[in-house]
Amino acid sequence: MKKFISLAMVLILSLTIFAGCGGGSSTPAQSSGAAAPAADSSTAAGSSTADSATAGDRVYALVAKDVNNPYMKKAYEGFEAACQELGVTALYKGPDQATPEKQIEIINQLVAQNVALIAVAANDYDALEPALKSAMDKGIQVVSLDSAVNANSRKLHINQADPEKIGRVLVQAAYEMVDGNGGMAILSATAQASNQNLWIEWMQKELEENSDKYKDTPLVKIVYGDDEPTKSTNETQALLMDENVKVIIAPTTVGMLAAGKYLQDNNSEVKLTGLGLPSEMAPFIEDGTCPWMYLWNPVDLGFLAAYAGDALVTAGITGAAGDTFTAGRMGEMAIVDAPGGGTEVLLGDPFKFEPENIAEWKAIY
Amino acid sequence: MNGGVKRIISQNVRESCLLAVIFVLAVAVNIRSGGNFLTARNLSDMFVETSILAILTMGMMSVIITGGIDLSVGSTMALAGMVGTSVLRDSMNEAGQGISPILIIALAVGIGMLAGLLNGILISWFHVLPIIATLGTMNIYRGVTYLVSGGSWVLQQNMTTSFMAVATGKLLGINNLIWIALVVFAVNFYFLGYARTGRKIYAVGNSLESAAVSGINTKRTITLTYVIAGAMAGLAGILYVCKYAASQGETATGYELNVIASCVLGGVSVSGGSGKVHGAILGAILFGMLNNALPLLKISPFWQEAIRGLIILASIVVNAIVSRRSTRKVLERRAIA
Amino acid sequence: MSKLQTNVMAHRSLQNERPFSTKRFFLQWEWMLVLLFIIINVINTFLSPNYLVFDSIMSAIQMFCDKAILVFPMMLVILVGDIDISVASIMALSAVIMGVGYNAGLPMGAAILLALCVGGACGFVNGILLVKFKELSPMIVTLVGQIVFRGIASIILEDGAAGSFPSWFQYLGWGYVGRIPFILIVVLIEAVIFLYAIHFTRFGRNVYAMGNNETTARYSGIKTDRIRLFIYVLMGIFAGIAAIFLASKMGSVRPSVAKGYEMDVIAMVVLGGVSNNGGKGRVIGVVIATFIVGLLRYGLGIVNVPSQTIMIIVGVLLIVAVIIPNLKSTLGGYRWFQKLMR
Amino acid sequence: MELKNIDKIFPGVKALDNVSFQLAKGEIHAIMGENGAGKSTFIKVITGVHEPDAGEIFLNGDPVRFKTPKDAQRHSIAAIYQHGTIYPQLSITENIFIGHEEVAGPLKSICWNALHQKAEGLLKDLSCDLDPRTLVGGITVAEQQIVEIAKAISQQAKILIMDEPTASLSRRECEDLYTVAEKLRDSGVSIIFISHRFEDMYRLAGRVTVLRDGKYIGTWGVDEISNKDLISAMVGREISQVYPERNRSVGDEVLRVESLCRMGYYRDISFGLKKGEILGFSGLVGAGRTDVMQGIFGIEQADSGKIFLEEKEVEIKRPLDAMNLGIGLLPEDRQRQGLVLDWEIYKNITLSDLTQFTKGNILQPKQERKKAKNLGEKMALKAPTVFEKASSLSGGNQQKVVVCKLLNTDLKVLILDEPTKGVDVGAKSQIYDIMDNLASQGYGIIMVSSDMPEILGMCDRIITMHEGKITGEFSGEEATQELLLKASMNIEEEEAVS
Repeated sequence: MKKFISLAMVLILSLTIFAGCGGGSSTPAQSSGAAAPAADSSTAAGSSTADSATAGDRVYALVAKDVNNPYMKKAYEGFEAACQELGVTALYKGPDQATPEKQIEIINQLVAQNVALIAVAANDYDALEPALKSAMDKGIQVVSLDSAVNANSRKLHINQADPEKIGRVLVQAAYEMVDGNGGMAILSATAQASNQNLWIEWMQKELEENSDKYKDTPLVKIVYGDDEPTKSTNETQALLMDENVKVIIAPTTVGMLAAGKYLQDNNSEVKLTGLGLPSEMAPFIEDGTCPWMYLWNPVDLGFLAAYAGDALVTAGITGAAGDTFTAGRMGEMAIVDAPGGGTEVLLGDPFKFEPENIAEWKAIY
Repeated sequence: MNGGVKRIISQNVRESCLLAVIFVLAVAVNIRSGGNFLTARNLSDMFVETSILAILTMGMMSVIITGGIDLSVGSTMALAGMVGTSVLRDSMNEAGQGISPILIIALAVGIGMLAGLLNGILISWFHVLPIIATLGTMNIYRGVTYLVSGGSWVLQQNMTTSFMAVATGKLLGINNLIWIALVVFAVNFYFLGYARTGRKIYAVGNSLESAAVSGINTKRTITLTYVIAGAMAGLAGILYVCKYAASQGETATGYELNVIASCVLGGVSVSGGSGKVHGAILGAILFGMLNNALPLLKISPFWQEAIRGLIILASIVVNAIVSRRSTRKVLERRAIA
Repeated sequence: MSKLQTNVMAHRSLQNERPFSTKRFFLQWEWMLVLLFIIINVINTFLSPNYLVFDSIMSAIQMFCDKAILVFPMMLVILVGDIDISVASIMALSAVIMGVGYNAGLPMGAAILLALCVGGACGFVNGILLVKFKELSPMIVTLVGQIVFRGIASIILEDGAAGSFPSWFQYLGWGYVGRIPFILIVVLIEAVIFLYAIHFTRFGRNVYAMGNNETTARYSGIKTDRIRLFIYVLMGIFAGIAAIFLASKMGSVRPSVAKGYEMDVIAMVVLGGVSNNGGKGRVIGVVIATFIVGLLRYGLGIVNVPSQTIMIIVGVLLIVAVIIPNLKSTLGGYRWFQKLMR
Repeated sequence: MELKNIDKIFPGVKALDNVSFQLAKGEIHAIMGENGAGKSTFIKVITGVHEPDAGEIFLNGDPVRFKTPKDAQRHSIAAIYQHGTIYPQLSITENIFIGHEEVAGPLKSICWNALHQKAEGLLKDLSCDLDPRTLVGGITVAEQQIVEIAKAISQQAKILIMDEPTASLSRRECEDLYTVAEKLRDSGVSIIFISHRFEDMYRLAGRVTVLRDGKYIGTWGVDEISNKDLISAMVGREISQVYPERNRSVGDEVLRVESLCRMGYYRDISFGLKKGEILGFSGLVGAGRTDVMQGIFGIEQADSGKIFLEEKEVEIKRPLDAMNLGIGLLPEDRQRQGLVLDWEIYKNITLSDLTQFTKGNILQPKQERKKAKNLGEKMALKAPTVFEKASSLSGGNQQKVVVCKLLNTDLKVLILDEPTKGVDVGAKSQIYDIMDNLASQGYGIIMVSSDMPEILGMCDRIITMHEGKITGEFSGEEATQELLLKASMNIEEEEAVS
């Protein structure tokens, strides 16, 4: 009896495991075309092990906030492209949910694989510190991109855009959209998201510093949609109940999408701006729900991260302010001191997407 | 006539109370929110939001009546939604034309039923405890969803306008989702209240042995409930992604808890055997109302979760006390007899 | 059949000793787990050269040990036939309160104590509700707990984080004794204590009795209410302990920590052969299962299996683990199965 | 209908041993036999709950196989089970019609109003005026029994099986049942009627078949066979021999209960129990005897009343208190309340008090087994080792295990609730001997039983209860079946007791 049982157990287990490994490489098969990046990543994943095993070939890993975040996938496209130019293996990892705990586990696994570079988009500003520190002790270079980790736990932060610029420019945009008359509201992601909170700080600063300019466009309310469609929609709804709210600033792709959809469905007068993926937001920009919005190019962000990391690994820079390196097609980049402490590279100014240019961009990302 | 009303109330004490609570709450919220709650716009918004939850509740309640529980509905929703929309996306041509929404919805429901069937088989044939079985499938379905999605989202521009019209369109000035929810409610009301099979579900929930002895195929009945729950999850899932015009891997994560909560609010006894369809729907409405009202009342987002939890707690404790009262009454009656 | 025979050849004198039977000894769920454990390690080593490295294994163990702390009290809860899905939220709450307390100037020791108390209190709330309202199912009560406790945590800390703990505190989560992670030692000690309590004391026996048949337990004069309450409080306290180690692992705490832990923990316990109907299972099995799940996750991660696939594998593993013991009762009726058994 | 040499084997017991049986159209056929004679199993075979391991069933000449109850129902066989198959949270109407509700309209929807009326009608025939909308969970056991009967009738079966239908019915209710049964018989329905009560049989049955220990003993026309022969056929020997001689010396009072009340269950229960005395509690099922015992034992605490143990007033909140005071209860349902079925014998025995086996908190299994062995052998427990699982034992031996479990603690008062229920005759007399034995050792013993002969045979004193009240007390000598029956029925309605 039990003999049979254990036999069954063995069979099923080994099945599941190989199904698992298969699952990785079978991903492209299942998501034909639609998810090219996924395909690349997982094949890369497949091969990378072999490489890091046989040749002492370097592996550069990108740790996403969570593995299903298309924005992150875009970043990885760039990252991967850069790695190909550099002739190293790219590796895309990420937890199934966007929690720091799971990221810690993944970082740990990467350390065990002794990759050369870890580029991480953190789910928590501080929580990754011990893990990343131990990684750096093992001689692994660590850079953060998109949303930073604190200064002690990184060599360098790849800053998609100066948070100050983002904060101020968003508020100014909102101001123009209501021609200086009508309340603003902010629909953010989770209350814990470090970069969102930083931007919001700058928005508030902007408002305070020229309070006379913004006297008719007060900041009515900040709400959190937890990057979750339902909650974001509910919160948007609640915001619209307040007549003063004339424009919504959503510095998060998910929130912006939800808000846009809601405004569109109720063809509301309220305007929307913020940070969104062109591919997602195109319909709303085209029909004027969102006159214009900002974002940097996540592909470039990933690309830069890879080169910056490579510079740390090979070119022997230490990531101190003043160091420079060449990032392929993007040319010479300089490392500067980051406001929050530590050092960073700036990708550039946030890019403005408007009806004129959205058509071309929505195809790209 | 008046007598009739009395009888109805006397036989639906809990439901009537629930209704009263809802009304009182509505008025209170309306006042506190400066008349923002009881506006046509907000109410319609609220009911649209709630309709999806209500559909799921209808499915979940029959599972709970048999004394089971289904933690996998959230994942099932995501899976059905993702598969449905992926098919839609791949079927789209340049002109933005694709498979008719009806087919897509049917597909999603089918997938939901399959998922439910697996749960049912595990539970009734392999004697796995519902909570464990569905806990496992919860992971599995979610994982499959991710694999199907290949990590990318299906977005508005990947959906046909006719498909999105399902969630936005109106009939007689009332949103389609609400209509669908109403239909589901009606069907379920008939099924659990007036169809033999439906009553068998109650019988099984009351006493498995008795049901078996009186010739009810308990295994099949139990499996059926999970299939129903799955089907509802499939339907809800596709409507969900249709409503938000975005289908992702993490769609409806943790939604199952809301569903269970609204069942409990609706007085569906988790120990199985009892629970009224109209009660459950009221429960869903109450829960939807909370979700809608708390932001309206400008309650700090950080307080909302706790408040929601406390209200559920209160309701189940009150339920327990009420039912104790009634049993006590019975005993008194016996003592006199 | 066999049972019938034993009855037929029954005789008056009762044997109170029986010879050691290797057969009986090896026909145990635990051996299958051991087997499973070996298989997994073999496969992992064979898949990745980076797997079988002492230090990396140790650091992997360090990663899932904060869950391992919860496994044993959860085993007790499941043994009496209940379930507690609020542990993760209890962790969050006690972690948050600890952090806030420390930042408010409490000495670290006091803050830690506070965390334990909070955990115990939460557990007490669950327990007392279940004891006072027997008609409520553990599932629902702890579900509410799950919502409320985390809710309170987010009320306290809102969008902030608490932390910047003293440097020695980090040792709990990251420190090594020699080349062994400190936390592993803690878990092993805990395991020994529970082994003793569950298998060798009156308390343990009573718990098994409750899990098998609570009515009989009551008729046999066991204070079932008291035991249940105690178990939930214990669960809470250990959630507090886990919270401490998690906090030290993450260096800072937020209301959102430890989301989804409860499911992993339950999975480990059930895989360990603790019957989900209560009253069956052994500590040793749970220990092995914990390491199986942990190392499986780690091994698959290290060969870069996408995390969604890992989800599926763990899910399947969980269900398979529960099905197999039931196989006999399920398929016993079918001829082909009976043939297989012979 | 005809059954030929049916066998049914359960793990450990051969419940039916080549039983044959014929049932003519439109006859009422009584089946009699002691507890555990296999009557219920026999019924379950006919109704398809159990599949026979051997033998065949014929309906109107042609063979049939009942795999599930549904099959039996298709051949319009309906049954009232001894332990009712009720759905507490459903209305009376539903309980009656579940599975075969009338459906109408294109939707095949159940028309409740019609059903409620039909239910009302059925209940009327049984002269019971309950609102069919009330939940069955909230009516008394007797009323539930009536619902059961109504249910069986409603199925319009060709063959109707009644397993102990009168067990908890008052005289008048019985009369109604008789008339209904006769009506059915005259309309051509065949009825299998199982009962302990002789007058049921004489009143209704045409023929009677006797089972003993799962074996077929014989079938007689009711008028052919005398009461005495029937009993000996059932018991297998002269009834008087079954019980040990009563030559015990009764000591002074050990337990006294004063006006114990629990609302809805029992009212002002007062009685005393002496050392070395066996006190019988007789009455109909659901008369509240078990509830009283549970009240004394602290399972469900009484609302009011006093309990004295050896003249000292004591408070019993939970079973543990009772056991510490030296009161032990052998529960009515040994499988649900007495045993942990998949535990070894010795664990079951020692569960009642583990303190004596702990050394500094650590259990000493060796000592446990030793004690188990001793107790077990005293009780003549039939099992090879103390490691056997309780579930693998026969009813009698399981009961013995529970008794051992009681004796594992040192007691003054033993409460035995239906100690011989579902126990084969051999074990029965052993249990009687054990009881006698214990009594002579000075234990005070309370015996609750629905089996009149055994009460009469065993007890020094007999108390009868009806609907939660004590309705009579008799000394062992003066008591007779007649007296007890009268007392157990409502005393008020003193009509002809044939």
